[in-house]
Amino acid sequence: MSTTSTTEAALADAGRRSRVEKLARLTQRNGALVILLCLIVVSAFAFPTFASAGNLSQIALQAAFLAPVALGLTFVIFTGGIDLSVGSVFALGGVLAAWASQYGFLAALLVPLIVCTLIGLVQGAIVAFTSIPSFIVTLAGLLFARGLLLALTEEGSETYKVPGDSAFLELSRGSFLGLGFPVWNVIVLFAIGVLVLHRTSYGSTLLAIGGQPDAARLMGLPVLRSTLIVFAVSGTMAGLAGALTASYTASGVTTLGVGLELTAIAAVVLGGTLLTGGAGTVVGSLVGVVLLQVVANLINRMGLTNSNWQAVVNGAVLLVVAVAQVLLSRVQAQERQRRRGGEADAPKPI
Amino acid sequence: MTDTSQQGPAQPHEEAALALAARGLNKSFSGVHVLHDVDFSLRPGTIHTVVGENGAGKSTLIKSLTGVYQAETGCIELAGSEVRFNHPSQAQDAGISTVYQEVNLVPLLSVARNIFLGREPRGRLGLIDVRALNRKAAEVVQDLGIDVDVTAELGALGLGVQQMIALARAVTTEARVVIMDEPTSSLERREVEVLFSVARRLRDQGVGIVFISHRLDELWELCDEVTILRDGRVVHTGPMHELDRRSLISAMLGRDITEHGVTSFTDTDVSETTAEVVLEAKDLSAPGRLQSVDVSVRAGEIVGLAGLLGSGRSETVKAIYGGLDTSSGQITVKGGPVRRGSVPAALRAGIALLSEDRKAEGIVPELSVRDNIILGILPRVSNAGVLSNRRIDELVDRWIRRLGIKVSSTRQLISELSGGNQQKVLIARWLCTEPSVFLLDEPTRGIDVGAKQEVQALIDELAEKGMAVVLISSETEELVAGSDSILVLRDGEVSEILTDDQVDNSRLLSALVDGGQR
Amino acid sequence: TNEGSDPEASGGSGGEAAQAADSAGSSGPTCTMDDYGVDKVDIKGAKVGFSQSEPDSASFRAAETKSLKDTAKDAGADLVVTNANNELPKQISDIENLLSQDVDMLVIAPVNSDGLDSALNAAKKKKVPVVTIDRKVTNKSCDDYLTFIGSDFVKQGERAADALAEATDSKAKVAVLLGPSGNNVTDGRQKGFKDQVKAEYPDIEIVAEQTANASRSEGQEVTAQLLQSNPEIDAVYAFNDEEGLGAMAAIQEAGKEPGKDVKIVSIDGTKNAVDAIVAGKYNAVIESNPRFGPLVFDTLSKFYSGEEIPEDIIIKDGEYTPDNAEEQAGQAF
Amino acid sequence: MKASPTTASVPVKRSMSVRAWIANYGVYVALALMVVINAIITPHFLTVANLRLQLIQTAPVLIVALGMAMVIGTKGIDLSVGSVMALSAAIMPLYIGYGTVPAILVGIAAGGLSGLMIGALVSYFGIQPIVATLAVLIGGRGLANVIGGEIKNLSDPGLAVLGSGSLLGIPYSVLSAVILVLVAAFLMRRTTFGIMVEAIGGNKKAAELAGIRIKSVLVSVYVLSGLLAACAGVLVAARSSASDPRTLGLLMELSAIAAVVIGGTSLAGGKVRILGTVGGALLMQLIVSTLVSHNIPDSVSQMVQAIVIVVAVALQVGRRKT
Ligand SMILES: Nc1ncnc2c1ncn2[C@@H]1O[C@H](COP(=O)(O)OP(=O)(O)OP(=O)(O)O)[C@@H](O)[C@H]1O
Ligand SMILES: Nc1ncnc2c1ncn2[C@@H]1O[C@H](COP(=O)(O)OP(=O)(O)OP(=O)(O)O)[C@@H](O)[C@H]1O
Ligand SMILES: [Mg+2]
Ligand SMILES: [Mg+2]
Repeated sequence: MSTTSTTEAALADAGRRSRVEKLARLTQRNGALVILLCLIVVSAFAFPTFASAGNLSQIALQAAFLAPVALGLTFVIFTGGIDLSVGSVFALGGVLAAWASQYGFLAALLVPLIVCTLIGLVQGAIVAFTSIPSFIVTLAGLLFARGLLLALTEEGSETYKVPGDSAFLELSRGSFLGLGFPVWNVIVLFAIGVLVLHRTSYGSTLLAIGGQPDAARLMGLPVLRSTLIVFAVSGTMAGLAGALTASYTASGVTTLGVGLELTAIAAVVLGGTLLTGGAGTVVGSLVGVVLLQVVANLINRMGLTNSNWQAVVNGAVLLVVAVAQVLLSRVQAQERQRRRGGEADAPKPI
Repeated sequence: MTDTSQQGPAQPHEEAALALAARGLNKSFSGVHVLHDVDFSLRPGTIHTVVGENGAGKSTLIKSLTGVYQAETGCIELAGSEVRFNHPSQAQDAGISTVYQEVNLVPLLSVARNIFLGREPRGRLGLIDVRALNRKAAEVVQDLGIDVDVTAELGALGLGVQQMIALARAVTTEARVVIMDEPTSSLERREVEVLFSVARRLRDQGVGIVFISHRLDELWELCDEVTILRDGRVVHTGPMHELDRRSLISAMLGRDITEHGVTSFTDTDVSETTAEVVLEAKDLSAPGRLQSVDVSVRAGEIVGLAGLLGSGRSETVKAIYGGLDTSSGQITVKGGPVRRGSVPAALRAGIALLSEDRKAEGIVPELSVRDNIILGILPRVSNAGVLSNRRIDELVDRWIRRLGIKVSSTRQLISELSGGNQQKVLIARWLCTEPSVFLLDEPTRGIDVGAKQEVQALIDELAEKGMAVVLISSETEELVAGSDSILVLRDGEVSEILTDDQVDNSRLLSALVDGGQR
Repeated sequence: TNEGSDPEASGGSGGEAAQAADSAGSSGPTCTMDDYGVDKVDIKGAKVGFSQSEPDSASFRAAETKSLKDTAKDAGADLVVTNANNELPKQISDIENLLSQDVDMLVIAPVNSDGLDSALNAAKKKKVPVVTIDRKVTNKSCDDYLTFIGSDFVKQGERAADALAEATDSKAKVAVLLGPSGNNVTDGRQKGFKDQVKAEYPDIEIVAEQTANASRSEGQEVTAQLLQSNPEIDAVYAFNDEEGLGAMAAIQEAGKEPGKDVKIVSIDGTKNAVDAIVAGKYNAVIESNPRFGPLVFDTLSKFYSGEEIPEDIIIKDGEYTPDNAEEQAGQAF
Repeated sequence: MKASPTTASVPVKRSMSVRAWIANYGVYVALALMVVINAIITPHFLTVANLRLQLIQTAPVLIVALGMAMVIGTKGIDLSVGSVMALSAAIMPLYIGYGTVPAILVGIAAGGLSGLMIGALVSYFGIQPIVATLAVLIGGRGLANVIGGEIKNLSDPGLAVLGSGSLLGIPYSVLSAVILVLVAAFLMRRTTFGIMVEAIGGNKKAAELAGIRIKSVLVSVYVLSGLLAACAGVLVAARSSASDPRTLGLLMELSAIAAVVIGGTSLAGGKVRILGTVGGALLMQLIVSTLVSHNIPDSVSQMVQAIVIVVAVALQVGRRKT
């Protein structure tokens, strides 16, 4: 029967997979990583101080504040949704943490997490139980969280300070085995993220919701619950990042996080996750975050202090990576097509 | 054949153990009453078919039973106790496993994930044991006789394979009730037989099975009981064997129809060698899919394409139509060359393609029936881009009347129509283009006998009027009855050509089998 | 980034005169090299880091950066500039970056009064003196940083209230256009204005307070709406010149005469606003002086020569009124 | 073939449910409600000058939203509009020396060019619209700042007329918005372009197989959106007689998307509602103006806007059907 012959042919061909395609595939699936590595190597040569431990740990630390936000957002995007509220929720988390730090370490950590999770939960509930697109719900969330923040701080004029002796400050400043706590936090969170995506049915449920929402429902998957959770987690992550920033800056700065959602989306996209949902990677988002930080670091080094040029460069980087990913996946598809039944060795889906 | 649902007589064990029962279901959509007081009883260990015209309400009944829709009135009993499902997952948890009419799986996930989504084997820490998952999936798939890499992305597989995967998902749930809504519509005979043996095995294990199909012959082969729906009402229910084909059809349609044999293709072989060659496709190749396929069709001729799943039939017609990237080949229509790989060029040359995948490649769900019909002839119903309502209405009315499409208004959304009527709208779309070559990929898939005969007669009529037709069908009878000659494809190559009196069922079957076995 | 223009801006009494510290403003405890615990460095040939807070597309920022660059050149110092693009975390990393490039002294235009603790700590560890300009941080002077050089925003607000009173004979119904929410310059200028009005001008009534995000078009839209719903408004106090100019356009659009029917007072000192005063469509601008360069380097050299440096050095802000606008227009930025 | 048609049992008349009615007309109901509420609680609301002002302030968002609606109709999204507004306003002053009309044309052409680039990226390279336009949102504003630099006063008399003049009492900006709405409605309702846009949004594959030139339609849609955004940019700049690349059009993408969605166009594509978009834009403007008129503090104002947006869209789309 033809099905057998198809697979046989595919198997036979697998050995002969062309080098071009192998490379294209590797690059496409890890496009951001490849670009990141190239960039690091080149700049290590171009700028002697770039590869210094100090600078690298600076980059790592900077990335550590954006990374949790991007992680939460990644999972929302898996479901085909989007969370525009993360920037405001991030700022709100910071303000709450700074305010609550007067009541001790636990309060400083828990208050922002709880409130931000609740905001995420409410958004998730609206997305799950109505058919309002998440774009609109979280756009409203963006406004609401910012308004709430202003209301809590007398129209933004009150900046809460973390007491100088608070253990909460250690959260961002302490380190273990030479790596700062925020970096450890990212490592742990992303490890959990990877496990959740690949090794729990929750992970595949999210992808199913993003890929084929009707099918997910008809397959009896817990669509509503998963949607709720994913937005709640995104809120938690943004709140956590905000709390970390409050610890780092020892205060609840009210103007933080404006436009952060766009940076986070850019990081997720750079990482190779489809904004349409249904497919993507967790690690890619981390790579995307680091890539953005490295680019910023380099721009500073090149003396391009005009922040307008920085914006132009950031936009261009985003486009270049997106185009590169598309072109490389085309090369790959062509190569695959050249062989009969090549579907068998298409990039392994989850 | 009376309008009674034979509740409760004779069968002694019925009361004790109905696997699934529904009483007095009513369901309507935005004012359209689709189910009227429908009663339905499924006994364990039987295969029960629900038949009816397109739009009779079969899928709606299924969805009302499984929690996709909530009926407005009526009750549902599962194994004797009343249940109410607000969500398909509740029905699934209660032991009802369903294969819906449209394949409802997740294309971007792997085959194995799709089969076990939501109930994956767990290992340590409650994490999914990926290896066990793939192994179990491979076993299930092999059991169903399909050979496919379970780690491959589902979306990369043909529709037929996907249908089998959906079946695999349904049978692995150890359900007490399995419901299959037109599971065979995209399957080959061989897969159909696998499916039947799976169904019989389940039945012997005491599972109650609901089976829906428009391929009527399958019903007598497989089913024990039948319920006939007409316009949302149950018009008959009883044992399958008590009905003959003719009475089943007339109960379904509410009128008698005369059948000329199995199909309504007339037997006038018009393949006069004198007629001009309208479509000539030479040496069509697409990397990995087609190798040097030649197709030539004369005016008034119907050329059939036969082959097993994935043999490249759909690819061949798509290549002719410009919808598939080809690496070589020449296409001419009435002697004029057609640019390869361009749908607009093909359309201009008078080629039309009715695609096999109605949902993904045919209908535009958000548009009205009217707009769907004129989609292929926009330049012709407009002046400098401005639509001419007069011309549109004229055309649309004509074709709706001509094909007997059931719509409440031409502005109704096409997604609100039943499958068969959607198919007719698409046929209308292509006939509007007044094609000289009509490529029909599974034109009768999923449409009821009445509509099927109409479509078949229509194809015949078109050919008689001089159209060149290429016909793909998984039903060999249809292919044999309809075609003047048949190209048998295997792995993207033409393996045999049957002409004139070679066109018969046994020749075709043996050609297919030879092809399959190499 | 939408708060771009935050203005701490500046102003103007520009020019050379502005370099002088407003002596009344210099106050509080003082600081010497020994108190601060740093070693002497020669400014000539020194590497000076400047962490700018906001994009240079705001006139104030451009003038500020330029002033520092020019003075550094004159003093023979090497100025390394970074721009935090209004993001606090970026400013922290900018500062750490500058420190890793071994700068000898730091000039910081803080994005925010709070939150620079870790960066200031790092500077302290490396014994790099920090001068903050245009916005005061809430940390400890002569410990976390050396001194603050800048304007007093509350004072600016008070002066604006005086100017408005002057223009309206102390009797007006005022619409207040605020800056971006959460910005401490907004708060200072709002507080100063309101307190002064409350204390001194019982006949000036604040009818509305709405944010216009330091943007001209938003200033126009908000004022246009306010004029419709509160036709009695006869004066506008704007957080910065852009908002004020927007208000001017809105007043014109509503068929009233700006500067006469509805008076306008704002803070900044940009050319456009000063020109409007000259044209009689605007009533007063309180300057927020951006020319920090001379004062910064002057302070640093005094510091290294062992002098005592006060905690706050308040730069002298000018004021443009119909009386002086024409002659002082050249000092606007 | 001739047999079956009349056996249809499907009732020919379908009564429209309340839910469906609200989904179709909800935005107008909400709009009417806002007007009534304002007439009662807001002093000086029902004056000609105030109503005229509402129209003037709505015009830019509405013009941008028209393009956005078409883009959303193809299942895309255009986040670049705010930056494109800034870009066109930044470029215009450079050419004002050649006269008002050439300067305006150049500014608008810049928008078209940006749309062309986005369209090409989306259709020929297959880049997701949200990614391509996000890049322009980020980079475009930077470029506008680089080109335009600090805010510039535009003292051109021609622009002044465009910005604050009127014809028969109707301000030019409102007039342009009305004309553009009519054109857009005509395009969507009465031309093949409209059907093609909706077909692409509804089922791209099917549209392609029906012979529709997907790529050129997509490019046209993004070019249109760019042109319309640039028009809005020119109008805003003309009204304030200034070109401020830093703040002009900031967050416009969000307002425009909100207007489109409140107007009943689904973000899932396949359906474009022009008149609804007008209603959505007016509703958004009325909300903001009400909040300003009543001197609501920023914090409350943002929260109220959030709630109103969700409620308005909820009215449109209703509960998830099960
Ligand atoms: N979601 C819906 N909204 C409105 N009308 C619907 C909807 N689903 C089905 N209908 C209508 O209900 C009727 C019954 O449809 P159903 O899908 O149950 O038919 P069917 O018997 O399964 O037909 P087929 O054999 O073509 O699959 C049709 O007239 C159809 O137009
Ligand atoms: N059993 C299978 N295993 C793997 N791939 C398959 C299988 N069946 C089909 N495919 C792939 O799916 C694609 C589409 O197949 P499809 O079934 O549409 O082909 P076809 O010859 O047109 O048959 P059909 O008559 O069912 O349309 C082909 O590229 C084929 O390689
Ligand atoms: Mg059906
Ligand atoms: Mg096929």
